[in-house]
Amino acid sequence: MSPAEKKPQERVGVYVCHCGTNIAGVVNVAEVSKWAADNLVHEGVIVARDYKFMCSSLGQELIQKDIKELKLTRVVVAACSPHLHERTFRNACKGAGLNPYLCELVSIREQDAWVHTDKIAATEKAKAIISGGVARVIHHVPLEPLHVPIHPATLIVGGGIAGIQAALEIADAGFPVYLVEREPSIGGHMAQFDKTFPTLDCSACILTPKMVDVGNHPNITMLTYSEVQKVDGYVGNFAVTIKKRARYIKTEDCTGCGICWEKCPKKVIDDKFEAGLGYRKAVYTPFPQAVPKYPVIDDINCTYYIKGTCKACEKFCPTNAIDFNQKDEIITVEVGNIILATGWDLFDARRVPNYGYGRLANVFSNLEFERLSNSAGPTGGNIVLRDGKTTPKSVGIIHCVGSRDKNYNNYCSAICCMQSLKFAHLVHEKTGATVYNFYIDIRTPAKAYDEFYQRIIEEGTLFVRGKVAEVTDAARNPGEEGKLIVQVEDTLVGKQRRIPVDMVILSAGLEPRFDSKAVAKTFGISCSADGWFIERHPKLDPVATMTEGVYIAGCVQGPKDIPASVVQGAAAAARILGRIQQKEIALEPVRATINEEQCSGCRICNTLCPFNAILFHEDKMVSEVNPALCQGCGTCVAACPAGAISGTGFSNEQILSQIDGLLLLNLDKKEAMA
Amino acid sequence: MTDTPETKPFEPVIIGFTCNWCSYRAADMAGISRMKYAPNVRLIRLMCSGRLDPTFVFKAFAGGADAVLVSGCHPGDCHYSTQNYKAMRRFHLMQRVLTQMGIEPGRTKLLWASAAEGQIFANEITKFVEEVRLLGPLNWNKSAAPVVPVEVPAEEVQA
Amino acid sequence: MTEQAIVSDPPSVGPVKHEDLSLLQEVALRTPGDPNLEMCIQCGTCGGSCPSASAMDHTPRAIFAMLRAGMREDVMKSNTPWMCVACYYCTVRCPQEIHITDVMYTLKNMSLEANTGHNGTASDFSKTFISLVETYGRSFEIGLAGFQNVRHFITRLPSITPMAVGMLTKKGMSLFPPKRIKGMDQLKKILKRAKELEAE
Amino acid sequence: MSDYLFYPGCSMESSAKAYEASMEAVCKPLGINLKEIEDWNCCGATEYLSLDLTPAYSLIARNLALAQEQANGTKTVLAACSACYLNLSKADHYMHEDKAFGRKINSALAAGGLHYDPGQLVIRHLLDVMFNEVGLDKIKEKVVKPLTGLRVASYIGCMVPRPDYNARISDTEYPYELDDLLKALGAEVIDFPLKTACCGGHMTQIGPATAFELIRRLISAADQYKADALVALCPMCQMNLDAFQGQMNGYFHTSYHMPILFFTQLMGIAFGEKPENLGFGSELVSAHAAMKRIGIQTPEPAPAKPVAKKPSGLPMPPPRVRVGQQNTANEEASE
Repeated sequence: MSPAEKKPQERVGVYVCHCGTNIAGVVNVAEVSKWAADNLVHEGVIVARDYKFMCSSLGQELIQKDIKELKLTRVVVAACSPHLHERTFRNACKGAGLNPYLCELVSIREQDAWVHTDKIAATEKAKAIISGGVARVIHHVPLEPLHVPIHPATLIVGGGIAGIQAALEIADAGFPVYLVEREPSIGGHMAQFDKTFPTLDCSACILTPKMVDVGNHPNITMLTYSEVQKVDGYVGNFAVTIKKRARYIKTEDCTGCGICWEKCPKKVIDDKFEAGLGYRKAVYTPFPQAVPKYPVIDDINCTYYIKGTCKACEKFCPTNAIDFNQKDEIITVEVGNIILATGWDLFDARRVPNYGYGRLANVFSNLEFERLSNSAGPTGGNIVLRDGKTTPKSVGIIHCVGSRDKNYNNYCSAICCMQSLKFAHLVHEKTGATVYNFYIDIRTPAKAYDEFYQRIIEEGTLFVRGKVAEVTDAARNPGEEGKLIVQVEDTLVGKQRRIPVDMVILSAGLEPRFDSKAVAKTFGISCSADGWFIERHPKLDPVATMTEGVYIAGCVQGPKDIPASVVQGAAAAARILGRIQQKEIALEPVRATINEEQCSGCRICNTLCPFNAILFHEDKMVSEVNPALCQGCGTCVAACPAGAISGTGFSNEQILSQIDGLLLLNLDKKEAMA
Repeated sequence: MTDTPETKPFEPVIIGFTCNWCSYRAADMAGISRMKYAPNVRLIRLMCSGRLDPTFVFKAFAGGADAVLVSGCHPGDCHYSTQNYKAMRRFHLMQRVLTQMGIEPGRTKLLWASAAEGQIFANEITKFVEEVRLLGPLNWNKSAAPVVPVEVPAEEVQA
Repeated sequence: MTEQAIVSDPPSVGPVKHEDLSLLQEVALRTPGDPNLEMCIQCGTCGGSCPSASAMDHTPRAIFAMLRAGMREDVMKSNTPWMCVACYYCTVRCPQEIHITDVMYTLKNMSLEANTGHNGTASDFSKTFISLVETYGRSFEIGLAGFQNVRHFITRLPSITPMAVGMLTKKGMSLFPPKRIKGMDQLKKILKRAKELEAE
Repeated sequence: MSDYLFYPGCSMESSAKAYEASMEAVCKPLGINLKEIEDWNCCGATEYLSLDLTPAYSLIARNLALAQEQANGTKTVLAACSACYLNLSKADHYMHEDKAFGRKINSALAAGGLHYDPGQLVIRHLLDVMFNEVGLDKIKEKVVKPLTGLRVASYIGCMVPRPDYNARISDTEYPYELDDLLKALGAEVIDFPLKTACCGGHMTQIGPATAFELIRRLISAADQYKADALVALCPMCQMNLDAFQGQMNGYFHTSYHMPILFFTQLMGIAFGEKPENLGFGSELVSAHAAMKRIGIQTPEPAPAKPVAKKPSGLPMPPPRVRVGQQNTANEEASE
């Protein structure tokens, strides 16, 4: 059909945004809007304007004025990505009495001005995009958002500092919280640390009070030694299936007196909490201040589960709280929102062969050193070599191990510089040893961080700028015999140096949890190539995700230190509290609907739907979509052989005419050529 | 470029379908990071690549597009759990039909890009445009008869 | 659209107009594959790893900084590439995946073209080696060592004599050059053409 | 019986005859059938690359092209010399990765009526084949005289584990292949910290001081660990550590005596071969004592009698050096 014959039935307004020079710098906006006004008349365009900042209140008023005065029935805004400002302009239309869903926002910034340099080509593309938007908007229909109630409870996954902070914020506001933790106790990595930079206050001293608060809080249900298995539903109404692993302890009877782990004859190397430096029993709490106080029996190492005899713990338990027959328990909880604070794993320094970790006894990882230096740790806080007695006279601390390295992880782990400076201080303070810090760049961007750096320099730490090439025990001269030699180019001198030390500490980087991709899938959020979870907006919305009702906090979003994790925990909580207060939430009315008349009852769609939202009426022999369950992916729409299913907001008419619109320009060209 | 009209290389017009969750955001990411790519692709946002009805593709070709790009989340990452697999199956089926209709397989491309992969999205588009440029304009009359799919040597695409 | 060119075509050792390139780009373009040279973050992993760093007047890292700074003459005079033993430690350890050893080869090529007259010992060894290969198609260790030592380490001759003798008696190495390979003409043709291509 | 296209490399014909002999001796029983590439030429070692990249790569590529021609069925090119192995895989790698470069090299080959399709051949080192194709089990089967009591340092050197374009070796710095193989022969293998360190390469000819230091590091480390012998898999490494050990000792006033053997020689012994057939006695630092410890009688090499050697008197054509560079050697040679 040639455009001329078509009879415009809608009154469309087109608004082209300059976005300062962001768009106008590349796209000739004036030309574009003029073109729209002249060439899209057949589609019903009666006005086209360009303006510096459409999203500004003045820009919005401009649109609203036209809606009122020119009786616009459709609005097309050509500006940034709909993911940024769709809501803004829809509300503007609403304000002027036009149904918000009769407004279409097309992106000529992210997908045009910002990615092209050829101005003519970019301007042509903008025209095409707009003509596509216009062609599409005509087929929009007035819609009302779906309103669903929000369940007041919140699920928080991960009992580290970020999760703890979020839990307390929400619980204190009077709303129920389920806190799920994989380990037997909450506390996370922070519970393992010795001192915290830059203030050097003891990690446990500031963390344990919070852990106790969580333990005692009436609004918090702790589900430790548990993991989330399945998440159903959608924002406001999630149904979460959780597996509570058997503790083999009757928590209602257990007093946490500790006799069981005193009496337990089975020693196990504790490679979790003590990072492999210390031992625990087969029945244990990870650390004295554990919350909850109840121990767990580790059924892989427990003699009873291996040999079928022992039961020492049971014999001595004063309250008969041991129950060897306990089974894993599957429970389901209803929540309205979810916070993921599952934290990080430590980079395995064995992967850097030239640093000899795992091969050379006195090369330690940062987590090992935290335990070594921790007064509650295996050495009672004495910094000694692997032999358990010798105090090192010289220590080398290597920054950026596995970080900022294309062979391992590209990113900067953010905490290593400050952590390494902290280590330097602790070694100085406790052993008086000579300390070398080997760094590429020192990064101390936060409050009081650089002052800390200054302090460490003042304490006499020797800084060598250079990424260490290798740590070896191959001595080249008597001076090196029996030492670890750190070989490095001192880049500020421009010469290779070999520095003999007694102990090497590797500041290994932070990595996403080994199962982060699986977790992301379980909760339906996206995960970067590295494995960090992706926030809705890197700057403006760092704790929300693309999935409504699922939030992220702490290192799960990317490497960060304790203050930053606490901030995110609190921020996520605040976002959710705001939601809960609303009692209900408006959902995009993007849903599929089935026209009973046309449905042949073939049931193809039933199996296609991932949310089982399509039910089949045996009586009428037709399928029906449950709008509450439907997420609007549209797969069924595309699949229906009878064309009986239509997807609101993404109907065939809308898309087909958008295609026409996008191609209009070259149709003209082709005609011109012909 | 200082091309006079006649020496100006053929600029293909490509319609691209993206899903709302991964590939459209990849395009946004490319924009936010100011990555440059060929301006020949015009995107249409669907909620999911699973929404892609083959008719859309036929329509695009009929409407004068020289090629069609279909993109979505990586297999396994679909926001709607598995719908992109369905898209994948449909795509290959569709490609066969198109070949019979006389449209080279090289004119359709399936691209997985996560929300973080702006760079990949940009590079792939530029590559695709080059490939289509080599195929030349889609000419219905000429290519009415079924054509044998022509493999374009990788290096020539590079050049 | 120049962006495309960059995106779609990785740099290669094709005929390129070097005059309009920065020193860094020139080196990168003359190295097969993409050496990622521009990615250097000056961390010093290379200099730290290099077994012959002590013999170099600049560490590889410093050389890369000088390339950036466009200090062509100093780089061409430097003995750094000539001290490279091609152990590839730097290459596999480099956090930016720079093909350092390959870059060193390129630098040697360039410094010979620049003909600064420096690093004679090293380059002469390579030249002798190759002149033999270009004559016989195979290398000839004894003759090679003989040449090199006479030319540069006359004083060393007495000290190496026992070894040389050992080479002949025990290893049964021959004083006589290897037999020419059959396809010598073919090889010569190939190398001739290759040199023309190099010159382009 | 599995066939391999074999690229011997120049040293195999001169300095590393022991390697060649022992290699042949062990390959047969293990069913490795070596088909020497007809009319192969030198790979240029590290030298040609230093002078002229394009001719250097063309020189290497000629061998690949010949191998491809003579392949009939076999795809794998086997090299025993690390430098040759690396050069062959390097050329293949870059011709494949950098298409324009590949075309360039091929247009050079075309001048000799040759052509190579990058990626057509699989280039592997002898150790890789022994470990991953033959396998330790099969090797263990063949062991009749375990090397029990022999304490060895396994030394892989640089060019096999690095850059390892096709990731065939377990690690770039601490690979376990050679250790495990020697253990399979019954030898006691020390955890040699410098197993992939550098032997000095061509430095012996360019910067002797540097070379001696590198050699000293290796020898002294092996000595610290009380190794009876150091086991190598590359003619260049063996040559540097063996032939230059004496000079190194002279240079540092040390008295190390560390025999340097090829791993194939020890395999041969373990397989019950006669030491004579395995090139024993050709080493400059005698392995006699070391092997005696496990009851193996190897020919005690006769002490070298110092005969002054007149290199300029050698029957050799004047080396032709690229135009523009005058060459002192010409005169010397022509005299």
